[in-house]
Formats: sequence, C-alpha cells, structure tokens
Amino acid sequence: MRINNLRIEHKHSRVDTTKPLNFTFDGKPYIGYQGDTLASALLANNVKVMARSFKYGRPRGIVGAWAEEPNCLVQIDVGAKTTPDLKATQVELYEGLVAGRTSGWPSLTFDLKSVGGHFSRFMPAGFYYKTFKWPAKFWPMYEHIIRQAAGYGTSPIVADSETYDHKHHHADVLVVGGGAAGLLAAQLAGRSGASVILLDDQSEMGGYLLSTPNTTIGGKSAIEWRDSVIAELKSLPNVSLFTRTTAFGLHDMNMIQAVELLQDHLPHSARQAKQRRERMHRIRATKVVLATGAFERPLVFGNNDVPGVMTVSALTTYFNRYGVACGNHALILTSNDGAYQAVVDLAAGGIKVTLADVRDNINPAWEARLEALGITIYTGFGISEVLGSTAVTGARLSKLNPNDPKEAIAQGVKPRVINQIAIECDVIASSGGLSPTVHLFCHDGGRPTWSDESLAFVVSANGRTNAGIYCVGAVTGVFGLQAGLEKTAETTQEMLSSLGKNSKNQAVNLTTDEIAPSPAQAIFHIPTDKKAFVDFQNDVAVTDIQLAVRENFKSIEHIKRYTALGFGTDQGKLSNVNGFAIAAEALGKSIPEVGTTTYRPAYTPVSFGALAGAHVRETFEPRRYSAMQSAHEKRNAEYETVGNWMRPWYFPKNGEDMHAAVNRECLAARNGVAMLDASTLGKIDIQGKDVREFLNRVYSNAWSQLAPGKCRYGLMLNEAGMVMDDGVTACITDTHFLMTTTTGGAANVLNWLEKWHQTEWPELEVYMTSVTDHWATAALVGPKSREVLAKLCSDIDLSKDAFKFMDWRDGTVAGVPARVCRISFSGELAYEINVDASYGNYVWQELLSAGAELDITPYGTETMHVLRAEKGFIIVGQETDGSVTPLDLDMAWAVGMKKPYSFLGKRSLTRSDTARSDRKQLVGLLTDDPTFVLKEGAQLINSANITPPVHMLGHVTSSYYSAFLGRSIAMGFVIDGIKRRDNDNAIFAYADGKAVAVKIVSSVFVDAEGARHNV
Amino acid sequence: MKKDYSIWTLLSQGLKNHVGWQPTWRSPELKSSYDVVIIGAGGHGLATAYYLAKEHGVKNIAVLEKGFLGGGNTARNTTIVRSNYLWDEAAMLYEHSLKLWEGLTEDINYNVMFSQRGVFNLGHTLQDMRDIERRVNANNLNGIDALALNAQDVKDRIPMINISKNTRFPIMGASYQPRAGVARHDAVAWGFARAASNYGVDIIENCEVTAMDIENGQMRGLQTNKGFIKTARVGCVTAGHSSVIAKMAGIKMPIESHPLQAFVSESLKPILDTVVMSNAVHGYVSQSDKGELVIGAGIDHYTSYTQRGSPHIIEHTAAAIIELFPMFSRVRMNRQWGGIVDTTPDACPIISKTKVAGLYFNCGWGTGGFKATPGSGNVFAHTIAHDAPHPLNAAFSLDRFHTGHLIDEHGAAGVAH
Amino acid sequence: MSNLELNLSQFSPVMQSPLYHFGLAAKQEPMNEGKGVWANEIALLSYICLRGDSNNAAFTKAAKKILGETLPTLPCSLIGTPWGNIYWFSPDEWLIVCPREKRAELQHALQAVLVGVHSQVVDNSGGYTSIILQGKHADNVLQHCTVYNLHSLTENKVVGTTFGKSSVFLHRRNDGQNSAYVLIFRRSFADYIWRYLERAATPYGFGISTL
Amino acid sequence: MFVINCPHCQEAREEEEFHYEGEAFIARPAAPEAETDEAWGDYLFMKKNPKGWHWEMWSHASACRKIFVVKRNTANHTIAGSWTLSEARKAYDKEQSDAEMTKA
Repeated sequence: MRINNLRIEHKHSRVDTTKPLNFTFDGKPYIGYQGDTLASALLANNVKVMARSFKYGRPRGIVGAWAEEPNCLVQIDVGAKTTPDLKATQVELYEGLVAGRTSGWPSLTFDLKSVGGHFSRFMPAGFYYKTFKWPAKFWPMYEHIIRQAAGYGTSPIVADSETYDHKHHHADVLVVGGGAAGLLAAQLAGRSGASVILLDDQSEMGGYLLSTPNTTIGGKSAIEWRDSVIAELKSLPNVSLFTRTTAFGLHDMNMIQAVELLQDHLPHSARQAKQRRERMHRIRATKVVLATGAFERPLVFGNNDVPGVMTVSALTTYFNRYGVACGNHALILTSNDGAYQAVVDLAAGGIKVTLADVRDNINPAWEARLEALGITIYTGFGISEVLGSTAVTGARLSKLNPNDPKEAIAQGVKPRVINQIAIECDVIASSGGLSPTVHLFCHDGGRPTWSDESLAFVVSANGRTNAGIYCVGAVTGVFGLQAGLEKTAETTQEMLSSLGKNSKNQAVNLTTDEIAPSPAQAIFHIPTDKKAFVDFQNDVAVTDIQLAVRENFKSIEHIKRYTALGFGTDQGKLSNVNGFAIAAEALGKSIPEVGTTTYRPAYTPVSFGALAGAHVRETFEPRRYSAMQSAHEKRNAEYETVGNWMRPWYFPKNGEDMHAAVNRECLAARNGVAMLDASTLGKIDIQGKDVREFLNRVYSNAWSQLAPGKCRYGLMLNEAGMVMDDGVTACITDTHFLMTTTTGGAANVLNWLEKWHQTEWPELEVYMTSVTDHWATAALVGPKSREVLAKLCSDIDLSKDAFKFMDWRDGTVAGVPARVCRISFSGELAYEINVDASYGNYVWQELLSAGAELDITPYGTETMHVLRAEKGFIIVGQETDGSVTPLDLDMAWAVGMKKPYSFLGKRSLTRSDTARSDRKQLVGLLTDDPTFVLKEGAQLINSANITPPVHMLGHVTSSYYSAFLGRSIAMGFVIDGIKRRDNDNAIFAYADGKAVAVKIVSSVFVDAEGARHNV
Repeated sequence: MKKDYSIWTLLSQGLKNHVGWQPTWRSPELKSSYDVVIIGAGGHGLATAYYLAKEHGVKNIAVLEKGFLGGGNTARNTTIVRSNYLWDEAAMLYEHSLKLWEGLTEDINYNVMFSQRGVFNLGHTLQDMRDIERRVNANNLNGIDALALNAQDVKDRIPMINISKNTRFPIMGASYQPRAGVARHDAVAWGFARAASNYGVDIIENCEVTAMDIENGQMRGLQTNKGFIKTARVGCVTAGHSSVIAKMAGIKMPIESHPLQAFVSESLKPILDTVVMSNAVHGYVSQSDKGELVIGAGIDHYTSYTQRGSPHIIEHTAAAIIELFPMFSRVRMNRQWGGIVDTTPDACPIISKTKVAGLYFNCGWGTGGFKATPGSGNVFAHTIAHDAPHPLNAAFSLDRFHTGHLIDEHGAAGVAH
Repeated sequence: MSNLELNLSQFSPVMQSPLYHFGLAAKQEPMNEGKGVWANEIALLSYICLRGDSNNAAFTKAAKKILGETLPTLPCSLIGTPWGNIYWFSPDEWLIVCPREKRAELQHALQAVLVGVHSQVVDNSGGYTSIILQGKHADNVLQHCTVYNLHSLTENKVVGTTFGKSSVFLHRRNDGQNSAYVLIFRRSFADYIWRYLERAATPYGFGISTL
Repeated sequence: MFVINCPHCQEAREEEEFHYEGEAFIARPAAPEAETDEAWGDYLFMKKNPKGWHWEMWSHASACRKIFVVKRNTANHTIAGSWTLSEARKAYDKEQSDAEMTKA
C-alpha cells in the first residue's frame, strides 16, 4: 500500500513507518523513518536534485544505494560535530539530523558553474594544462578562481568534541562482508570452532539479500535464511560480529584495518560522552575470507546524469529494503538477466515498468514471466538520450543494430520498422553487469583478472591462499546466488582444512529458486551525440577518455590521471570498469590488455580521528617526568621538552620573565647555592671483566687508568668520527662502571652500545642495564653547596682533600642511601646526589629545607646552559649537529689516539676532508656592546657587507647574557677559528638583517684555571 | 615543432570537438643507437633530456622508462617546492631549481600550476628554533627569501593552527619561505615530456634496461627488453631503483630505498592556503587545487621496493596533523599510497660521474626530489654534456663519501621533504 | 601532570611511588559489578635485574644457590620463588620482583655468590612500578593499549610489548576467580601509561580497586 | 605491517615491537688504520640495498632488546625466516658459498 506518493509499505521493508523522524536537508524540513538512510528519505520526499557537478555545475541526483554513490555528498551536522563529504546513501537517519548540500552556489536550483557549463566544450580533460598561462603574472588570480570553485564539504573550524580509539584483534578467520556468502562462510568457520570475526559495513547484516527478499534459499525466504544464520552466529562464543564496520585496508601478512561507527547513527540525545565516535580495529587474521560482493555497473548513455537515472540495484534496494518508489514509471535498461527480478518486484509493487534489453535474444523464461505481467520489452535497444534537465521526463531509445527498411521491402514484406522510440518515464535504471569489489584483495599487491564469462575484473576463489587470503561470492565473479553459495561452502572448507579444522554437520541446503541466466552482452556505453558521463563525481565524459588517448595518454594510469577518472571520493566504484572498457575501445586493445589502475586504501574514506585513535592531546606521545616533578609544579616551573622528558626550564618567582629568573638562578649558583634536577640524564650500569676495554672502544678518550672511586668525562663518536654523545662515567670497581649520557641520547646510546656488543664484540664480557629511571639526581651547585650537603650527610668526609673533584662516594643523605659524585657542569663546587628515585622527591625537599637559610635556589635547564657556557662546556645537539668532530670542538684532549684498539670513529678522523686543519672550529665570541646578546643561529661573516651572496664562516651555537660577568657571551663555529682566537680583527654576526661586530676569543669565559671548583 | 598550447588553440579545438589535438609526446620506435640515453622517464630524467637538447644541442637522445612516464615518485610525492636549505651547496642547488620553477610554465609551454603559496617549517623545541634561526640567516645571506617567525606570527598567517602551549609539541615558531609552494606533479612530467619530444627526444615507455655493456671502463651500450642500444653516454635517474641499476655496472651506492607514504583527504572547500611542515611530529600538509588536503608522512625504517609501507606510519601522521590542526579530526582520508625514496647518509643527492666513463648518476634525492626537478635536470644535463659537473653539483659527487666531505642536511632539515 | 595534591610542609610519606601523584590510595574501593575494569598501582616493590649466560653452569648454579630455584630459561616464562617472582626478559636477563624488605639481602647475596662470574646484578627498584588490571573488561581494555595477542598470554608467561607508544612487561596473575593482568614498566612513563589506561578504560567503567 | 618471529622470545610478534637495524653482516675492518679512505668510506656508507632477498637486522626493542637477523624480500615483503646473530651467520655463509658453487 502507498503511505504517500512514493513511500510503500510492504512486509520486507526494513524501514519502521511507525517511527517517523524529523530531519532537514539544505535548510528544508522533511520526515523520514527509522531505518532510512538520508538518501532513501530524500527520495521518498521526492527530492531529486541533491548536488551540482564538480566541473560543469550540472544538476545531479542519487545514482547508487551505498558506498558507490558518486554524486550526493552532504555536510552532516554543525559546529564541532560537522562532518563534510558523507555520502547521503550511507548516512543513517536519526531524529533531528541536519544535512547540508556540499555543491551548488548560490543554490542547488541555480549553480553559477552551470553557466560555465554551457562552455563545457572548451573545458575538456586537462584543459588547464593548456591555458591560464598568459600573462604569467595572472596565474595566481586564475588559480584563486580555480580553487574557489573546487571542493565539496567544508572542514570543521573548531576542535573535534568526540573521541576515537584503536583495538587490536588476532583471529583464526576474518570474514569481510556479511552478505549471503560472508554469512555462510562465517557460519561454517564458526561451526569448526575457529575464532571468527565477521565484519559488515552496513547497519545490519545481509547485504543484497535485504534488497531481494523474494528469492529463497533452502526453501526459506532470503530474509528468513539470513535471520537463522545470524541467530546461529550470535550463539557461538568463538564468533564476533561487527556491523557498521568497514574493512578499509588490507596490509602485509593479513593485517586488516577496519573502522567501526559507534555513534554517528544516534540522535545527539542518545550519544554518550564516554563512548567513542569511531573505533579503528586492527585485525591480524591467519585466514582472511573476502566476501566483499560487487557493485552494479551502470551503462553509459547520453545525458545519463539527469537526476532520476540510477542503477537497477539501487532502484531495487530503495524499493524493497526502504520501501521507496523512486518514480511511478520506471524505464529499465539492461545487458544481463540481473535486472529482471527487479522488474518483477517493481511491477508487483504497482510501479509501471518498461524494459529495454540491449540483447536481441533474451532469456525465454524471463520473457514469459514479464509477458504474464504485461510488461513491454524492447530487445536490442539502448538509451541514446535521457530527456529532462533537473529530473527525468523520458528517454529516447534507439535500436543498436538498426533494421534497414529497404531490406524488408526487398523481401516483399512490410514490417513495422522501429529504430527510435521516445518513452515517457520519471525514473531510469540501468545495469551493465556487476563489478566485483576487489579493492581489499589488491591493497597488498594482488591484481584482479578479467573474466570474459563474468564480463568483470574478478579474483579467483582461492585468491592468494599462500598468503591466507580466500575469496567467496560475487567478488569471484560468480554472480548466481546458489552457485555462489555452493562455491562458498567449498572454498570455506578448503580454508578450514588448511587451518587443520573442519566444519561439522555441513548439511546446509543452498538451493534457490533462481531462473538460470542466459549470457550477458559485453556493452559499456551506448552511442550518442550527447554528453555521456563515465565518472559523475569528476565530470569525466566518454569524450574526455577518447581525448586523453588521442593525446597519447595510453597507459590506464595516465588516462586516470589526465581525466581524473576514479579519483573521486567514490574511488570510481561505478566508473572505473566502464572507463577501462571505453579506453580499451579507443586504444583498439582488449580490456585485459589495458588492465586496471592500482587499488589503494582506503576502500571508503576514514576519518583522521579514527586513524589517530588515542594518540591525541595528552596521550599523543609519552611525556616523561622525574621523581621530583611534584616539587617543580609547586614552584611553578616553566618546562622545556628534551626528548620525551619534561624538564624545568626556569622557575619564575613573582612575575619574573625568563631573563630575570635566569639571572637570579645563575647568581645563586655562582655566589651561594642552587640546585638542578639532573635525574633525566641517561644512566647505564655496565659490569664485567672487560668494561674498561669496552669503554676504550666506545669512547674517544682512555679508560684504562681510571681508579675506583673516580669519575671521568667521556666523549662518544659515531663511526664517521662525529660527536654523538657525552657524559661522566664513574668507576665503581674495576669491573663495574656507571655511565651517564645526555638526556635526549640515552635510549640511542644504550641501543648503540648493545648493537656493537652483540654484533661485533660478543667476546667482551660486559652486561649493560639502563638505570636511568632508578636514580633520582639532585645537582647541588655553588660555593655553599658543601655547607648544605654537610647538614644532611654525616657519613662522607666532605673535606676538600678527602672528597676531591671528580670523586664519588657512597653514603647517606637525609638518611637515604646515596651515591654522591663531586662533579660539576657549572665550574662551581658541586655535588650530584643520586638516590633511589622513590626517595627522590623527599631528598629534594630535604635539600631545599636544609639550604633554605642559605637561600638555596632551584634552577632549570636555561640556567644550566648559561653556567656551562660561561665555562665553555658543550651541549651535544646544540654545539654539535652530526658534522662536528672532537677536534672541531677543540677537544683533542678527549681523543686517545694512542689506544691500542681503533675506537669507534677514530679512522674517520683521518679522512682527507675530516683531517683538514681549517675546518669550522668552536670558539668564544664577544660583542663590543656587553648588553647585546647575539641570536643563537646567527651566521658569522667576514665583513659588515650583507649583500648576497655572502660567504659564511660559521654560526653562533650558544649565546646568553651572563649576569655573573655582567655581559653577553657566546660560542660558535668559525672556519679555522682556533688560530684566529684573540687576534684583533673582528668578524661579524648576522641575524635579523643586521651584522654586528664580534671578537673571536677563548670559549672559557669564567675561571679558566678551574680554581672555583677546586675548593 | 607543433602548435603551442594557448587559450586560442583551446577555443578553436573546442569548436572542432578537440579532434585536432596532437599527441602530447611522440612514441617513436626505439633506434639502435643514441648519443645519450637517460634511464628513467620521471620528472628528473625528462628534464635532463629536455635541457640536454635545448641548452647543449645534443641531437640524438632517448629516455627509457620501464613503466609509464612520470609513474614513479613524480606521481607519488606531495609536490612541495622550496629552497630554504641550510648548507650553501644544497641551498644553491635548490634555489637554482626554484628560479627555473618560476619560469617553467612559459618555458615548456605547459601549465605546471606552480603555486607560490609559501612554506612553513615549524619549530617545536628550543633547538628547533636555533636551527631555524641558523637556516633563515644562512638563506638570507645566500639571497634566498626566508623569515623566522614566532608562534603568534604563525597563528596570524594560519588561523587554523593550534599554538597552545599544552600540546606535546607546542609550536614555538617557524621558518617561512614566501616563494616556496606546490606544483601539479603529473603536469611536470607531461610538460617536460612534451617539450623534450618537441626537441626530438625519443621517449620509450615500457622499455626496461636489463644489462649494461661496459668495456674496459667505458660505457658501450644498454641491453633492454626491446633490444640492444649502442650509446657511449648513459644518465641514470631511477630514484628508488638506483642501487639496482648501479649493480649492473658494478658500482656501489650509499643508498637505501625506503617506503615513503602519503595520503589525501576528501575534497574540501578552501581551508589552508599555504604549506605546513613539521619534522618533530612527522607530518606536512597543503591543500590541492582540487580541494584535497595532501599529507605526507615520515619514512618507514625498513627498506622496500613495494611502494607500500606500514599503516602505523600513516596513523601517526594523522595524529600529527590533528595535533597541529585539531579541527581536521573529522576530515576523512580518501586515498593513501607509497613511493620508494632513495635516501643517502647526509640527506643530500648524488649528481655525479662514476668510475665508468660515460655513466652518470643522478639519485639520492630521498624525500625531497620533486622540488629539485628542473634544477636537477639542468645541472645533470650539463654534467653529461661536458663530462664534468656543473659548479652547482660539483659538491654532490660520489667521492664525498670517501673524503668525508658530507653535506649534512640532517642537522637542520631533518626529513628533507 | 596536573591534578596534584601534595602538602609539602608536612612532607610524607618518605617514599613516593611513580603514580603517587594520582592519589590512588584515596580513590580505591572494593570491586563491584558497577564497573567493567579495575586497576591499581602495586607500589614500591623491589626490582632486581640479573644478567648472565644461562648456558654458563657457574652462573646458573650460583644463582640457584641464592634463589632456591633454577632461573627460568623457557622464553617468556616466569616462576615464583620464596623471594618473589622471577621473570625471563631475555636469554641473559631476568627481573626479580621482591618486597622492599628483601631487596638488600637479595642483592648482596647475589653479588656475593656471583663474584668472579660473568654476570650483572642491578637494583632497579626506583626505576620500575607495577599496575594490576582486573575486571570483566580487562581484556578489552588491554586490546586498546597493546598490539600483543592476548590469547597467547597464558599463565606463567611474561611478555615485553607495546603500550600505546611506550612499552611494558605484561603477565597474567591468577587471583582465584578473576584472573588479573600485571603491567611492569619504567617510572618515568608512569604518568603517560596511567593516563592512557584510564582513557582506554573509560567507556567500560573504570574503578580503582582495593588491593 | 609485518609479523616478525623473535628467535629469542620464540614468538611471532607485531612489527611495532621491533626496530629496524639495517643491513646485516657489514663487518668492521680488523685494522681500520690500514684501510684506504675509499675502502673505509665503502664500509661506512655503501649498502647492498637489493631488490629481492635481504639479510637485515632487527632488534626486539620492547621485549628482549636482542638484535637478530631476518631474511626478507624487499620486492614483496615475504619473510624467509629469522635467526639469532650466530645462527644467521652460518645460514648466510652457507648461502654465499652455495652461490659461489653454482657460479663455478
């Protein structure tokens, strides 16, 4: 019965007409029902024009029923939830849904582009390569116009308010597609006891069965059969089913990415804040069964883009599944038997149907059934032209192989010769056969093959069994339901036995009531002098493909790229094969000779949010914290990220800016006492009888003589001789050393050491274990540091001579076992106090309290940098950039050229270029104006002349204001700099467009003789 | 030489239903001998042939392509063009290329849609900012346009970008090159093919080199699946496959071939009118003339010739883009793909003679080759024509890996997209 | 690292576990059906790293002398000993997790018995912590966090694997009815790992369980 | 995205647990000082980078931290096997000598 003009109630409809839903499209309110898609609801409301075409602004309507839809891209929702470019055919309707158009300006009824459209003859494929060239300076303006015309939906402009995540699965069998074949495969696999995952991208399983309820399987109606299989699958604990879940990528070794839509189908009121919007499943399956089905291929004919022209499968789906008649008089054009059941269903539903079949001889069984229903069939006819502009009003049929009247007369008969007929109708559907959904199969390198029997690119049933990929159903080119199911059972059994399983009690009755099909005709487009579109979304017409070939774009990849065929968001699901066939014709080649373009993920578009999953905002990447973090927060530290670590940068006090804070911190370290959290430095515990030899090989300096209780600075080179890391290493015993590394380099260094040990020197008896996280380290710095430490440490003799510079001692600090190293990165008297990190915060607090009366000052990395720069100490990664040797750094003292083993990087130091004496070398730099602080990264040049090109001598690596010296200081690299130190002719530092005179000096600005730390 | 492309030819052809258009390039039969053979009909190879014919008067040139022309990295990159490199040698080479880009459409009479929309290289740490300052100053002194911007400057120019301090990689600033931009990658190959073909260059597609005929250190000819070619000079421009070709000549290469992945979103109304790159988060993004966001990822660490990489790389890049532009979270990836990039130890190319006389290599462009297309072809043509490097590529010889004179762009450029 | 409530004037306790700042102790409640996942930190255990060649009899004998059990040599296995669990980390690396009180004794005993034997004994107690994860959705939550195939995580098995963009050692502990997962990981990643876990668990209902 | 068998953990694991460590069996010259700049440069930088079977190193970064060897086909991403460094050395040397034999 009719509910309204186009909405039909019948028992198979999946739409619940007792549950009306209000929604708006392009600003107008409409009513649909629970179970509708936006497309079915709009069609039921007799909305025909839903989009305007990309290039010519032609009116466009619904062509497909699912992911193949090329035209009707919509903007769903508003504000933070607005989503561009969804296909109206895939949007599930919910109460209050707000949908907008994504094309047509100023409106759908009038699109400015359609004016240009009248000049479409001057805009063939690739026309822009040939023009917009003159005058050259106008190109930016031309481009601006091209850009304004481009694009469908609009991006959100506020951050996404919903969340996403990933979930990882491992299964014996993954079945992709919940149509007839997929359901059967999952059922058999489930019965075998294998762990099975079944995915389907729609809101309910069943696939095309939901559109053909009148066929029967094993005596049951298609729907009953589907229900019974799903019921069984749900009862099996080893089977999991996912709906609204699209497998969009198949990667090496059967890793499938699938995105599950969890909330988009719900009204806002029903969406949960704690639930994800989408979830990406990563499924690693031993066996993959692709039951991805096929999309129906439309035939290409004149004006085939008028709204109201669609595929037969879409027409059937809207009619049977959604209870929507897309018109009252349907003209159906087909090249195969697939369309006939649709004709019968529509006719039975009270729709007037006219059928044109391009074949001269059609299947007698079907002919009989249609005659019984009184349906006119035009055999040997095609559509040469669709009539109507914003909606189909009719079509012109023409005989494909016209009868010649003279012939007839010569034979003495006067048959009524019909070569042209005009038909009035309000909807047109065509079928050129099926195109298997081979996308996933091809993602990891598979290729489909052309089948003359199926007239399609297909994949063989045992797809790539060596890779564990099996294919069942329409994707294999078996289009008959019974044949497909029988082959599915067979293939699934093979798959299961290769898993060492088999499916018990297989008595599944798969007989159907199909009429045995007669052969389809290989035809892709009907001759016409009107525009005939192959790819609707990119406005690619038959003539564009012919032009591309004429211009020598003969590879199918060239044709695709030149015409944009299949480049749209539908990825050419309807258009590709027609395009290949039309190209083949133009090239005078066979379709298999032309082949296909490469299918790449994503099968259908997937949101960036789903790809990112949980890796956004605070969980984007790890932040590492030291044990003292809570104390730093209390002191309102500003942070610097170093590697993954959050390190205090400086500690601003009552509104200080960084410079004020850093000056205060520096002076405290030089004149009183200050404290740095040094916990983040990498620490590697190394033990074994060959530790010294090992260190001799991985460090450039020598380690044979270092006595227990002593520490030494070490410099580490890569094999190319370039500095890669540095740090202080302590000798605990002759067979036990504790190495420290830079904060950022820790992981690399441990990996580097392990790699050399495991691959080159397994004979060396050493073991290495990272203890970076175990030790919390407070660096107590300044002339008064001993005084503070003494308050908390009674069991170490801290006197100058008992506990010398570069010594370490074990003892207790604040009652906590501690390893204290008297080392200094500031040049001051300093102690590094290392404790079990569980005590880190406590000891830090105790030190602060103990130092309170001496105004102990915690400081961050910025002050650390200033203090070390005043001493001319380098920071790996700031003074070095992977192109710097120890000699460039004037650190020859840290290179033990006499060590017996050729340490890592040694040989490279003597390469002809590396050995040059006039390389860029590290020096100190002073400006004339003591208050002027050079820019780090300023380039050093010979004169004040900055007219390019200017020869560069090097650059400033470090530059600070030294509160202690009351002037600015800097370090940098200068060609042959070491020789040029302290000669009077200044060089210049260039930054901010200005050149400033600087003197080259020693890079040690404070206490060259080291008196300050020797107290 | 055939008719130029122009609005007039377009109109007149429009009236004739475009039946009069000639092939964009000729597809002649392979001849038995050539003066110079270029292996690889990508952008660089075709540009090389074009400049050999145009600037060096070489008459008898073939470009051999084992697949379809422009089907390699030319067709797979994210089309970024810039010249703001740190080291003089690299900066001068890329700037030479950028200058050629600026006149390319007119020069080859083919609209390559070079769009100088500017490129931002973001800085996320203090060291990033030092490196940016260093690079920008070096660029200025080399006569290359470049600005150092702070976070607010970046926000003013890119209103959509997230400069909040609370992100894992807060944006502290950027270097900005106004003259940089993007171009239509396929058009570059087709345009050079057409221009070279007009000069008489034979472009032979589906022609695979299977062996080299080298006699006491001198190139004699090439064995191909279409027969033997006699030639004394061969230029190899085969990007990811360079090691494979070099092996035919017994030459070792300091090259590893890695997958480099990229993806595009669905087509959107104009939202981003410039190019944003970030090495720290491993992502870079621009919007194409069609409206797609074109997004590049970092490389996969393993070597591969499959033109596909691992999905977690793409997933990370999507996350990185959301970190920079949180509103893109609901935008959808339409299509992803991979190329094979030929990486070198110093992230700089090799444009060099070899120990085989008459055999030249142009490779090692890694992730940054597209921007160099015209410049690379231009200096390589010079190198082949004179059997000696052009001043601009002298530093990019193979022997730098023996002397140690590397041009280490890793320090400042990181992934040199 | 926000949501932090520490009164520094009366600073206590002396020891702080890596997740101390989340104040889990105050939030814990007895497990109930209301929530799908329960977690808590097993704070302040001791972690001793032991390195040595399992084919070196001198090493294995010596170790057994102290540990009372032969070091597990089956890949990814763990055994219980009077000291605590011993986890196989690699053919030449084990982690011994014991109560704090036993740390010094165990460490010194091992060091003493291994003098002159190619080996390494390292106290990493400050460097690690553990999280226990239980409840009917514990598996689901872990599937969001790690790429490891949990089906093959049988009891008495420990695996090193990914957790978000960090890594953990993971094993399944049998608490009678409801089996629980235990995650062992580095201190400095604790904040990230807890936040990641909490995010993953939220849709299932997340509670802090009493231990 | 690969599944790689770790010969130490003796289990097939997801690629994300591993780090790629480059071409296997690049031996460090015994006496670097005796090498010419050219020979040393070759050792430092030159790579086989084959299209086809490749002997390469991976480390099981998030588990046992051991470096091991995988034989992987760079043209199609199939993996022939994985071995500990010492086992791999034998397998590799045998393959080399067999290749020599067939040449001879």
